[in-house]
Amino acid sequence: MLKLEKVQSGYGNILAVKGISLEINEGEIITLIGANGAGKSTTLMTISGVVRCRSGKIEYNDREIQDLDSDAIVKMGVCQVPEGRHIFPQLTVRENLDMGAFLRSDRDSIKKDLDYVYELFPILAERRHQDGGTLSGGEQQMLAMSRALMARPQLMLLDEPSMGLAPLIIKQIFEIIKKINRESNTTIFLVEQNANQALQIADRGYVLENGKITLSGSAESLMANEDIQKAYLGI
Amino acid sequence: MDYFIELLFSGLTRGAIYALIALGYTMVYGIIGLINFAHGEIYMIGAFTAFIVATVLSILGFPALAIIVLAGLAAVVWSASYGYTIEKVAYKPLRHAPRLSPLISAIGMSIFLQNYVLLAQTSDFLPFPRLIPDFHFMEPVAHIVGTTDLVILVTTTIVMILLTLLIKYTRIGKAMRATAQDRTMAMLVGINVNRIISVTFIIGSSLAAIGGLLIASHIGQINFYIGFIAGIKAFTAAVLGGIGSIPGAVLGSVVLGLTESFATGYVSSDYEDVFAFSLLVLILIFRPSGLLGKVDTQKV
Amino acid sequence: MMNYPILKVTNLTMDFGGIRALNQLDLDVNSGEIAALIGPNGAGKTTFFNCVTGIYRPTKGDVILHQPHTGKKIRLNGLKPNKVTEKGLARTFQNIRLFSQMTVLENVMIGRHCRTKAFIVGALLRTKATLREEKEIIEKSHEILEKVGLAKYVNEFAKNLPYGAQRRLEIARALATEPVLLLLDEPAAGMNPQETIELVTLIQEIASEGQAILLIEHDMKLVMSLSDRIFVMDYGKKIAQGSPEEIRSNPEVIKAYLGE
Amino acid sequence: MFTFPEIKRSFFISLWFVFLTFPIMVVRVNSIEKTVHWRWENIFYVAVGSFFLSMIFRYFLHRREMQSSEDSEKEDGTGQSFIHDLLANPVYRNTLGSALMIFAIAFPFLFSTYQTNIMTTALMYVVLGLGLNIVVGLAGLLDLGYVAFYAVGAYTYALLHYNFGLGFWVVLPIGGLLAALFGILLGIPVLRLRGDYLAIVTLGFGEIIRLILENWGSFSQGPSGISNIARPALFGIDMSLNTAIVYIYYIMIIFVIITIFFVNRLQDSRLGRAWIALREDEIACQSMGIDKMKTKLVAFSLGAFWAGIIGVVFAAKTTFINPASFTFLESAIILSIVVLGGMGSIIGVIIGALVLILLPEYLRALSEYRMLAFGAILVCMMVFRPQGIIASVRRTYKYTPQNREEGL
Amino acid sequence: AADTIKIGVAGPHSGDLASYGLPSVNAAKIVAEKINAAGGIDGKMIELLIEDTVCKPEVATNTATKLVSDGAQLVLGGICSGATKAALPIYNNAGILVMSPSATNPALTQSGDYPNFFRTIAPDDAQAQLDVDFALNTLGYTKIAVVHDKGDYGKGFAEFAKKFLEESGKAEVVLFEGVTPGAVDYSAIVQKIKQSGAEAVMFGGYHPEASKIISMMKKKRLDTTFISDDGVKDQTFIKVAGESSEGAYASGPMDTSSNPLSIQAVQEHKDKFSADPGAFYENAYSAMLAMTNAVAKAGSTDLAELKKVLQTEKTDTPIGSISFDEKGDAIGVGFSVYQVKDGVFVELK
Ligand SMILES: Nc1ncnc2c1ncn2[C@@H]1O[C@H](COP(=O)(O)OP(=O)(O)OP(=O)(O)O)[C@@H](O)[C@H]1O
Ligand SMILES: Nc1ncnc2c1ncn2[C@@H]1O[C@H](COP(=O)(O)OP(=O)(O)OP(=O)(O)O)[C@@H](O)[C@H]1O
Ligand SMILES: [Mg+2]
Ligand SMILES: [Mg+2]
Repeated sequence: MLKLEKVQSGYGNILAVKGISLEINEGEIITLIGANGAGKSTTLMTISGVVRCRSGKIEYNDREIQDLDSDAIVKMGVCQVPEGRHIFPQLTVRENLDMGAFLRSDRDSIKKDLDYVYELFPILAERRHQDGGTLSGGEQQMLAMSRALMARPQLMLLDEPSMGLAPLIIKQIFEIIKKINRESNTTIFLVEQNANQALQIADRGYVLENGKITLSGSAESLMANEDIQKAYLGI
Repeated sequence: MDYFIELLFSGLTRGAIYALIALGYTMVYGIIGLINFAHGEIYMIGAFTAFIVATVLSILGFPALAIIVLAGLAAVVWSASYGYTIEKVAYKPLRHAPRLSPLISAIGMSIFLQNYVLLAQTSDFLPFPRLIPDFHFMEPVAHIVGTTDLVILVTTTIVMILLTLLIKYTRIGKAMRATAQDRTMAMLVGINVNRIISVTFIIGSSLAAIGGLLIASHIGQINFYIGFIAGIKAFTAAVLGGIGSIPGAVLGSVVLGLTESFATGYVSSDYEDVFAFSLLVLILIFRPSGLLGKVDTQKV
Repeated sequence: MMNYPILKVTNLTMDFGGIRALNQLDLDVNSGEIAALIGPNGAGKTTFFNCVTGIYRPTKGDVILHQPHTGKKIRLNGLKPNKVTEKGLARTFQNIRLFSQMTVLENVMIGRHCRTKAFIVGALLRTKATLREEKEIIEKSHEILEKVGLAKYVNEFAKNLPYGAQRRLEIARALATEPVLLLLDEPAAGMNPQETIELVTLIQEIASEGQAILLIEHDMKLVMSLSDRIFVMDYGKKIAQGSPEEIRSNPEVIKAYLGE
Repeated sequence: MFTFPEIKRSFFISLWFVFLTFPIMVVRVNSIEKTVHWRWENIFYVAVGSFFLSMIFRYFLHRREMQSSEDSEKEDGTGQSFIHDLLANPVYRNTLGSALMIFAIAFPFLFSTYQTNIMTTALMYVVLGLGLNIVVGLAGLLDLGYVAFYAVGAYTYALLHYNFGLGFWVVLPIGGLLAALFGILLGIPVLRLRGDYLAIVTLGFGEIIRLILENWGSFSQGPSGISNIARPALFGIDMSLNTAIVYIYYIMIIFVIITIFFVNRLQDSRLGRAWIALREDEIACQSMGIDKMKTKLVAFSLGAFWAGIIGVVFAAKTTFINPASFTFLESAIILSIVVLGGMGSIIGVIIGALVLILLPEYLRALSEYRMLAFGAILVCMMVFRPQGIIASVRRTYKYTPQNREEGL
Repeated sequence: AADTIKIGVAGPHSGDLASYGLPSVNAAKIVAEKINAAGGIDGKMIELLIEDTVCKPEVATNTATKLVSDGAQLVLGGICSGATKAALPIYNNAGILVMSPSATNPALTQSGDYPNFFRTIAPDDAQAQLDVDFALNTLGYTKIAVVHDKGDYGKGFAEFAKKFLEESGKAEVVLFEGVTPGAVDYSAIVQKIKQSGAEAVMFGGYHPEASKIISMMKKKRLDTTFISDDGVKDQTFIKVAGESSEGAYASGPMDTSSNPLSIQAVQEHKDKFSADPGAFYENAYSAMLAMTNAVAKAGSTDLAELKKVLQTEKTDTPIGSISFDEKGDAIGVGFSVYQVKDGVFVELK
């Protein structure tokens, strides 16, 4: 479904992603783990077309998308929950959710999805008229997730969704990730610090170290790997 | 009492005039946080285009109504094109530059456009044809509100309402607000940011053009410099009302207009601007983000 | 040494429009202890920090700081943030707020600001006193950087530091103000387990020098292993308080926060 | 570079500009005599001109992007490594400095009075730029009314001289201090405003001052201004016009040196650090114990002080002042000097001032196209050098174990 | 160079006041061309050095030093009194004759500070005197509002008008105010004029504001008489104000419209620039003639020589056959009051 070949990208003079190749199949949950600054977020931004792809190829459903504008890519069903949430601070919770469905026009199914996310995160329903900017860290994270869901994505890119969340919520979030993957057969590309939880729900995983893929394989095999246990699982 | 009402209406008219320009200012500011000093020049160019087209048409012997409509149309089309082009040339390359760079670019653009019109047309004041004939039913109150004044007041009100609705409810309006608040995220929900910004400039410039047409036929003359003075005042008004807010721009303009009018009427026109700016300072001291400006609740 | 309360918060309440983010909160921190403040997202933990440090003005309630070195008891509510810091509260931020265009060293030097006084004249004439002070600032800042293990980055720009290092730098900057009590808002957020472990040792070191600490954290491993006492909040209220064991086994806390 | 699609694009762009400029460039009407004057030839000029300009414009934009992604070794992709290296090395710095010094001293003897005169003006703007740089560049406070303080200084001298016959050197400090006082008086209420709200309030203040000078005739003689202001005295020697001009030139040279010296020291002081931190994050700053108001106020009034000083010099130089010299455009120019030179960078501001002030003078060759070109250059400079001519690479505190001092 | 006579033309050629500076440039060009075409002044060609002052004192001083360094021998200009005052000492120091078409501040000639200064326009006080006498004696008004544009020209005129009105004791000044030039709307001040019950408005300033005010007066159905200075006596005023300008009075140089030279000057401008001349065009044209003529007579550009000629010899110009008094003001310009009738200024005898 998504295929990266020797993709390079970065900011100004910094080359953050140094030619990585990876592959995601329909319906999978793939996780990308790596230390801070490894280039995980940059990878996602490159896929979404926010950071320009300097070289290499990105294929989505057998179409090259590395030179497309981000809105075109979103139209194709690739949707990201960026690191640091990026809530629209002066839009209310409700308006934030509407923005998620920006490219959709089917009113009633939007309404359905709205109820759906409200029931996933009741707190949001409670706060639907509060400005997004004044939500607490965790609330914002939930909002960000929900906003992405409102777009009914085929491929969902999640950048550290568990960051700053309470244990209960983290459990919940991962449940939800599995749920949407199962129910609406949404393919998930998950970037996590919280490696063990990520690997527990993932089918396969890639390990990124300063801009290069150093390891990849099934979730189990990765969890079994000592280096990974030391570096990312804290065992 | 009569005197008061007279002053009230000259204040309102003045306010409405500022508002027509202030709206464009506030929209552009709202979306890219840039004080677009060239906006006044766009208004000026709108006026010139209207002047040229109107004159040509009247020479060709078109009927009055056709002249107004066509001249207005031309003004809008060209001003919008200028706005669009200016953004592409002078601001777009500076999206990721330090905050003040686009500001200087804007000042440069303003100087450039002034002298461009000065050279291509003339330095002299040109008599602007009175496109709007006096309505007869206005005669009894003509000493208070002229026909043009009325037209300006009405237009401003309508424009404000339409804009507010546009921003609040339409897709494009929402997209504008989203882009204004977080460009990256706007991209990630599928908004074509560049297009939205262009659209904003086009709308803002079109308003300036309408302003150019109406105001020019109100004061009956134009020259290459009218944009600068009006621009500064309009910007002041926009800030006064809370920059970025559509109703704010209008409210600010009206408040400013009334202040100046009453200052002139009851104190002295020598100091009308002193009053205007002092009011600005005062209001901002007590409401740091303008009359209707959103007090930004930044979470710590 | 015997422990006495250095921070005493009574009946603290904070309203945002309709929302009551803090609801009659009582809380006290003793000298030399590590206390933790936990609770679900949106419970009001960060708001608590903001109210105590003067960034928000609480609707009701008192915040009293007891300065050991002067022995004074100072009421902090109503003071400006910079005054509060002068009196001896220093904090880090949940979403990092470093001076990204400044070097690591300079960031810490800013922390020294409220403990030094050179001004225009000093700056222009470079008096002996000023030079001595500048020297002292740099020395002290570097010490602190060594303590938190950032010495190797000393001349880097803050923005180019890896995330974990940035969190450490926030701590260093706060320490530079010589606080009576150090407030940490989710210091481990976004760190991987490896970095978290290093962070734990760092916090222990700092505490071992008698520095009192109050920290907000969602990582239970960290909280349980570090803290002497834990306060639990939910919907702006304190729902429990006690030793890690007590908290771990407190049914209400489990229901509201930990999960079984 | 000049591939076919490029050319095609430029072609369409030139078509677009033909359309854009049509009414203004081609048509010219006389609404009284009802005559239209078509200037078709202009279409041709516009087409050809815009075609090549767009080629060049986009070529340079392209270059700019390449640059920013190439020069990898530096912190932030701002070119100019050469100049910085040059200045980094004390040996070069000193040689360069002394060379400049000699040139500056020799200047009046090498060039005409006119050259000396405009160079003096440029030097005045160098100091103004450096002053505003404290406010905008270091403390990050956008001030669009800087000219007000300049006016305060100028009128202080003009009036004190006119009414009490006080001399230049006596008034110099008074003017500076008075301006600083105004800075504080304005600052206390408005400095808590954020970003562009501050900008517009200062703009308003600038206008207020000008309007008062214009309208309060009994105090300031209104628009007709104050004439016959004495030039700076030198032990009562009365000088010919030309010597006087040269004398003021040297005074300015000294002022520039002093200012550079002071601004430098401010930058590297505890205060300077606080300003830069404040510019980056106010909340974090306060939480680090920095008094926001006080710090801003100092920056603001220091900036005003320098404006006041130069105001006095200005009055003495032109020997005549009226409110026309203190319009918003003046503030805009000074701000442009700071930004275009490179915010926070002293050399940048100096170059910026020399460019922006000397440019219009040297553009006189273009006669009526002078300001047109000026505006265009302003835009291009910003587009192609967004960081300014010399992007400020701040002198940071480097820590080196053995010599525990701040160095370079 | 010896074989050319360099004449500097200094004035605002850009910025807000450009519309008062550029017409003089055109005048200079036209006159220079004519003379050069006719073989120059005893063989010497005229070379124009056109320099912008933006009407800012500091720029004006730079311009002055530049013109001096470039070897200008005569200067046409100083459009604004302020900038002119700032520059004059520099010209004087270099012994250069300066003649302004529009700087009306009395001090320029009367203070005696500027021996090298001449002008082809009447100083504010003279005009004010004329207009005041006209308003009081001819029209017999007793309540007069004095309005100005806050500029050095307009306010100067207005202050003298006020002074003379009060001294005369015949009329009271019911209003004395300045309007902001370039403002988008003047209805407030017009309402105030109405409120003041003035029989006449005496306006000091230039035609743009004048036409705005007068048309606004008509809009507000107010037919107070409008009297103004020769910054307003300009065809543009009538063009812009249209029928509102009917009946308005303005003072200006005598019998120009009937003067063949004046008609010719205007025609030349139309031929060359395919547009009507702007403000002070005729004054500038006259100044050029006066200066060049003086040079021809004196056979040199030495200041003393030129002054002698200018003070003794008369020159035929569009504004009349003029010479100059020892202070530098033009004699024989003869000022008279005009009234707008059927879209043209008609001189009132
Ligand atoms: N906006 C930016 N400008 C310049 N450099 C950046 C920017 N964002 C990231 N970088 C750099 O790119 C590299 C990769 O950053 P990235 O955020 O992709 O890493 P990451 O794996 O997402 O780290 P984290 O776990 O902290 O999210 C880092 O060295 C970082 O300093
Ligand atoms: N400036 C504000 N305006 C309005 N509501 C606010 C504001 N700041 C915080 N709140 C509300 O107060 C509540 C507490 O927020 P706070 O940030 O303290 O939660 P928290 O305990 O820090 O959560 P987290 O652990 O996710 O950071 C939240 O519901 C939030 O919506
Ligand atoms: Mg990341
Ligand atoms: Mg929090």
